[in-house]
Amino acid sequence: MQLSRDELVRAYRTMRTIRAFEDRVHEEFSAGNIPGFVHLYAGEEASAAGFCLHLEDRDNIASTHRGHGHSIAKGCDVRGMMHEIFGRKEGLCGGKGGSMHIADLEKGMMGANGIVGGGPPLICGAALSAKYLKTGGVAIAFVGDGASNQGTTLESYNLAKVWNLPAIFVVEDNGYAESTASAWSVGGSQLDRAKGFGMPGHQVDGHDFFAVHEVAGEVIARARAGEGPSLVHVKFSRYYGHFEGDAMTYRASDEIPRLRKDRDCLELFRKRVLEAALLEESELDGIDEEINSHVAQVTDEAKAAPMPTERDLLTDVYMRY
Amino acid sequence: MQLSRDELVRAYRTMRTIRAFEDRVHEEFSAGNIPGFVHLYAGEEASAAGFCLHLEDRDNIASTHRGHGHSIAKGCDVRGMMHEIFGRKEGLCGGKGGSMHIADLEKGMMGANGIVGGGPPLICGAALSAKYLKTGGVAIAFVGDGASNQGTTLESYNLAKVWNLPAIFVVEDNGYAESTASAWSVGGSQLDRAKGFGMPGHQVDGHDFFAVHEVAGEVIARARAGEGPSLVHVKFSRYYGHFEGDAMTYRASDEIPRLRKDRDCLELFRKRVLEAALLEESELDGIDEEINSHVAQVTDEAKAAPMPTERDLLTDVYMRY
Amino acid sequence: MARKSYRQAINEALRQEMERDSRVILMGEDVAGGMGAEGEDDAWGGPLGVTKGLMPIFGRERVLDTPITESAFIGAAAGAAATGLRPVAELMFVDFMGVCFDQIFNQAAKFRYMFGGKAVTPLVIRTMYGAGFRAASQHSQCLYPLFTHIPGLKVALPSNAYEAKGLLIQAIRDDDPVIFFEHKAMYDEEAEVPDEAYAIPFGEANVTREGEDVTIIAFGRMVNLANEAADRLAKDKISCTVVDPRTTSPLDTETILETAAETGRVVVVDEAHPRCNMATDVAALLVQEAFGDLKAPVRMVTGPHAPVPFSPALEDLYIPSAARIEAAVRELVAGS
Amino acid sequence: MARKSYRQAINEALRQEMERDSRVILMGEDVAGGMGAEGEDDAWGGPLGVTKGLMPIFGRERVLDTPITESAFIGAAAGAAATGLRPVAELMFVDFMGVCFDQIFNQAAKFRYMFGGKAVTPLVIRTMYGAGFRAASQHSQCLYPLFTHIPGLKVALPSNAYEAKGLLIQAIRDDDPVIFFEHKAMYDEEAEVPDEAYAIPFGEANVTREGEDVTIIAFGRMVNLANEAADRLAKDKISCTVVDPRTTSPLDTETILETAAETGRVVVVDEAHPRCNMATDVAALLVQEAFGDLKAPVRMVTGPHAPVPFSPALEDLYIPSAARIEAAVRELVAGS
Ligand SMILES: Cc1ncc(C[n+]2csc(CCOP(=O)(O)OP(=O)(O)O)c2C)c(N)n1
Ligand SMILES: Cc1ncc(C[n+]2csc(CCOP(=O)(O)OP(=O)(O)O)c2C)c(N)n1
Ligand SMILES: [Mg+2]
Ligand SMILES: [Mg+2]
Repeated sequence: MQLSRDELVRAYRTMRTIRAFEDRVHEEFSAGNIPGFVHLYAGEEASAAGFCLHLEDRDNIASTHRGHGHSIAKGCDVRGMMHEIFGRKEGLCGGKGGSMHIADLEKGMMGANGIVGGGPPLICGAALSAKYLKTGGVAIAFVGDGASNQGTTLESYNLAKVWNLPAIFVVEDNGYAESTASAWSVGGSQLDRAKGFGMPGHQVDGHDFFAVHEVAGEVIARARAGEGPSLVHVKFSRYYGHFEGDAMTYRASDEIPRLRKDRDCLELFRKRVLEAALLEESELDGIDEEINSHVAQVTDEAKAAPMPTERDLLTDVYMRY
Repeated sequence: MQLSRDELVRAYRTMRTIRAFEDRVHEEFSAGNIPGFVHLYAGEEASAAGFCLHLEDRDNIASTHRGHGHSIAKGCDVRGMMHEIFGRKEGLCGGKGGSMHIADLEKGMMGANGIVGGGPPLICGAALSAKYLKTGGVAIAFVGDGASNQGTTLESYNLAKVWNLPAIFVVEDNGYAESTASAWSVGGSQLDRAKGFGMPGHQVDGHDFFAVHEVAGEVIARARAGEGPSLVHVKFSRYYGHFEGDAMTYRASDEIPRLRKDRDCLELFRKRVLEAALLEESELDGIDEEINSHVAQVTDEAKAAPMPTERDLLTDVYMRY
Repeated sequence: MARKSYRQAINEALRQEMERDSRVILMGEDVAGGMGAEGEDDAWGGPLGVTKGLMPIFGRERVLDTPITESAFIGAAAGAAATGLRPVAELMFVDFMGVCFDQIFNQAAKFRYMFGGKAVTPLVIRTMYGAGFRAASQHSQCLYPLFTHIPGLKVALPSNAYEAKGLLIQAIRDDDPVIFFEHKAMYDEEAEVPDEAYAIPFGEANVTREGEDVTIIAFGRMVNLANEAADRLAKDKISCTVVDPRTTSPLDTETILETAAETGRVVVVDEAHPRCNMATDVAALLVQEAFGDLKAPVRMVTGPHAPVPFSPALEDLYIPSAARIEAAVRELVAGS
Repeated sequence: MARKSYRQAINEALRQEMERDSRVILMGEDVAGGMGAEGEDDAWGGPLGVTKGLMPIFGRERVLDTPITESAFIGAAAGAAATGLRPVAELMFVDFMGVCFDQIFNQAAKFRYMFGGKAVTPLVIRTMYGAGFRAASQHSQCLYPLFTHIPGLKVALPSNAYEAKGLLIQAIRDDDPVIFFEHKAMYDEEAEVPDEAYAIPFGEANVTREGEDVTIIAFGRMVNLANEAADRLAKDKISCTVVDPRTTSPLDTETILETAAETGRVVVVDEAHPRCNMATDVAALLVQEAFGDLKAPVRMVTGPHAPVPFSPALEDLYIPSAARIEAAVRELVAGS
């Protein structure tokens, strides 16, 4: 699939924004400025970008505890996200959700999720809405390799198949669930599981934006055409710990440096578009600079922004009670 | 696998006992003598018998809401079972469990289960005990086709595989979950699912005791040898409604008469052993008679037996509180 | 106005709301039935026939049978609710909550708060509860206290056919997730039920009778036992107020406090297990907010701290009875 | 006797019981960590390091990492308990109960009753609860009221390191299923903890101080806030009894009733949401069983009927504080 210049720029911007965002959050967490459980997506950008580039607001996604990348790729406001992660009143969720619950339903982002396997059932529902209301939309559940063993995920495969829903399950296999290797925790294989539930399955190198984008296009087109669900097994890695604070003693010591050097999705993207003379280096550098300074700016703003107050504590529990 | 004369007799007795038991329970329910939800196993006897003939008390099974057959095949006392179904004090569970909760842990029968998909996790535990305590035992979860879609079942496949447990999952596919056809509710196939979780899978005609017994022997031997879990997809049918009282309007009107005539497991067994001159007709008829009268006797006893009393209401909640 | 059963009332509420609003859909195991089978369509209409007849009217697009996969389809209902539909999902027995509670209490219930007020989740979960059916430990529980504990959920417990229709219509029109509890032993009980659609607001208790001596606050099916007890007591000139709170969340604390103050003596009747249940909830409310009005201990009549037994002989002893309610009232009256 | 943290106390209890009884095994997600990975073994020891160091001693046969599959492994623990082992399973956060509650409340909890007394299920489920960690709505709940509601389960809530060790040892030796709640904000808190193994019996409250004016009954981490409040109140010559029931099921109703009778004024402190929680449970007990002894309303200090917010600014307002307990006590004293 040949991407237009605009699309290439959008893809790169998305991935760069995620990277810059995560690197900055990492810094701020290390400095003790962000509390709680924070899970970073750095290294995995090509998956969120590769899928979401095909999507519109009518399409829904459900994310995981590692939700910043999906949120950014699906169009959530970066400023609102950073405010949220700092627990500020102007955060995307008014400071009530934090990193693990970033959501923007108007953008079709149905939420990061603190429950492993929480998203796939919801996505069956969003896909059902799309089908019933004939919006032409699709719905995508991103799940980790660890989440791929959760019953809620497996049930959802079957429901999506049986109901013939425009749903897609993206198993983002970054090699680990916390400190547990997916090579150990997943009996069988993701592709065989897809077959086991009667869905087409695809495997793709998640460091390669173009590969992801291509497969994503196929399964999304299939879903839009009413031909039902698919599963995509994306293989790649995460650069940071499971959550911020994880010392990652379970990983070989050279694993990350090697990956950053050889398999970084942003580097691979740059190389490819520069070699093919599709974009200019200066353009890419300009994007980097712009994004870095935007992220810096929203971070500074967030840190200075007001917290919610007692008046916010008990609002938003119900529409009406 | 060639069965001894004794084994053949045991197999036939088991199946006949189940049939006689279920037919009588059906009668008693229809006459309004048994309350509650009662699910009958008639038509499916070859599965319980085919598997349990290989088992000893150290081996554990977990059953379903449709548990009478498994209970009988695993050696539960028929008198105690009938008392239980009538809610009598001398019932196998003191009248507290009823049809849906018949259990006898000393016999390795870990319980019928009112929760669809309730058994497979428990069986992972029994298999873990066997492995850890080196008893040489295996553990078998019987699940229906409906239950094969439940997340708890699917998770258990993976856990059994990853922990390399001596566990076996028997999907008893009687064509329906309540009124819903398995042809519709199961996306993909049971065999492909086994593969999806890295287990060997087998499919077998559940009307044919010998076929079930053969496959059961293989997967049980494999589990005992420490080679891990397997899945067996048993295909057959049930003669009565989902539960007693079900009018079965969802079934083609000739489905059951046809099955009873052509594919009855007891008839097929008789035919086979008579043709092969392994047992005598008079012997089989004698068994039938003996069993029928035994079932009649325990039923009469149960109907006349005392109920539990107020003193029993609050016992057995805890070991100590 | 015609007499209709609890079952009919619920069926009618579903039908009328589905007629009114095309975004209302049903889903659950065998809510129509017969999927993929060769026999009749609409073969079941739920295990006790409550949804029977709806599929032929609204089609399989709006009456969706599901595999046995509660997490996936209850979660799907939540997800559909958050994206424009108004699903009514059937959790066949509330006892099955254990395989799907996450989608209810961590997802549907919390969307709105976690997302800073930006989600609307008009989800209804209909579910059967209660003892008396000889259905044993895993098919007879109440469990509404667990749902009542969870912020973000609303919980309705209709005590008769009239209430069932009105409360279910409100549940469907409500923009928050509602867990709608149907007592399985009541489906054949009849009451006068208007043919037209009507909604009974949540959080407004129904005072089924007013008396002077004792206030009985009862939930769900227990309301009927409370009224029965009150009838018998009336013969001995003991007059009772009986309050049916209708919903446990929101709870009409005002009516409870008022009616408690009027008599000064309160019996709370809750079929659920006794620990952290609605009886404790109401008794605690009273001792915190109406202490000065109480003339006597609050008496709680509940199920015991034991699973529900199968044997009819035991189950009959297990369930709170009109006689036990009556005894509690007499004790209060005698004590003062 | 040495000072040890709550974390160390729990770790020590596990180690000593595993040494004592080879049937005691652990299982859970990353309770050791590093399965299948190339780096260090025992890489995690749980997300907050509570089980760290046990795998190197006991091996992977006894410290079993699991896939993320709570229904399967919590159910496996129940099944193993019913067949001869004494498993201690870790449900990392109690908030995850929604994906595995069935195996706990319908299986493990009910085996014994449903099977007519023939099952023994010595299962322990260790789980983290509570707010204060900026972990937001799905990682900060208390939820012990839900488990307390269920007959067949026992529920322990250790309030400090000493209690944690003794109660966990009891839990492991206990022949019934026990849900053991560890407050995530307490792992670094230290207390004097004996080196040798000791069991604290269930259902026996600990009276941490005796006073004359008000009885404070508090659960889990709230015991410490209650003591803090009592310290401050003592300066104003308001003397409090503080009761730590230690287990909510069984509940030491005797000590609660006795200490309540002594002062006639009671504050109950429960971090959980206010509806059908332990505060209501105790308040209801008092108004039913100790009505005559009460001189004033029972005051309940609890979390609000709202999910736990992420923002530190909100979460600090959310959690019951020593100041709120103090205020409740003062109000009671002033009112009488
Ligand atoms: C139901 C549930 N179980 C356990 C956890 C704790 N937990 C959070 S993230 C995680 C690992 C998830 O691994 P994976 O799905 O591979 O996603 P990744 O972190 O690698 O992106 C675990 C065990 C949880 N949040 N929810
Ligand atoms: C978790 C759960 N969901 C639903 C039910 C209600 N139910 C009882 S049996 C049954 C059908 C089971 O079908 P299958 O597994 O094929 O077993 P069969 O009845 O055919 O033997 C259903 C839906 C239940 N008991 N538990
Ligand atoms: Mg992962
Ligand atoms: Mg079936």
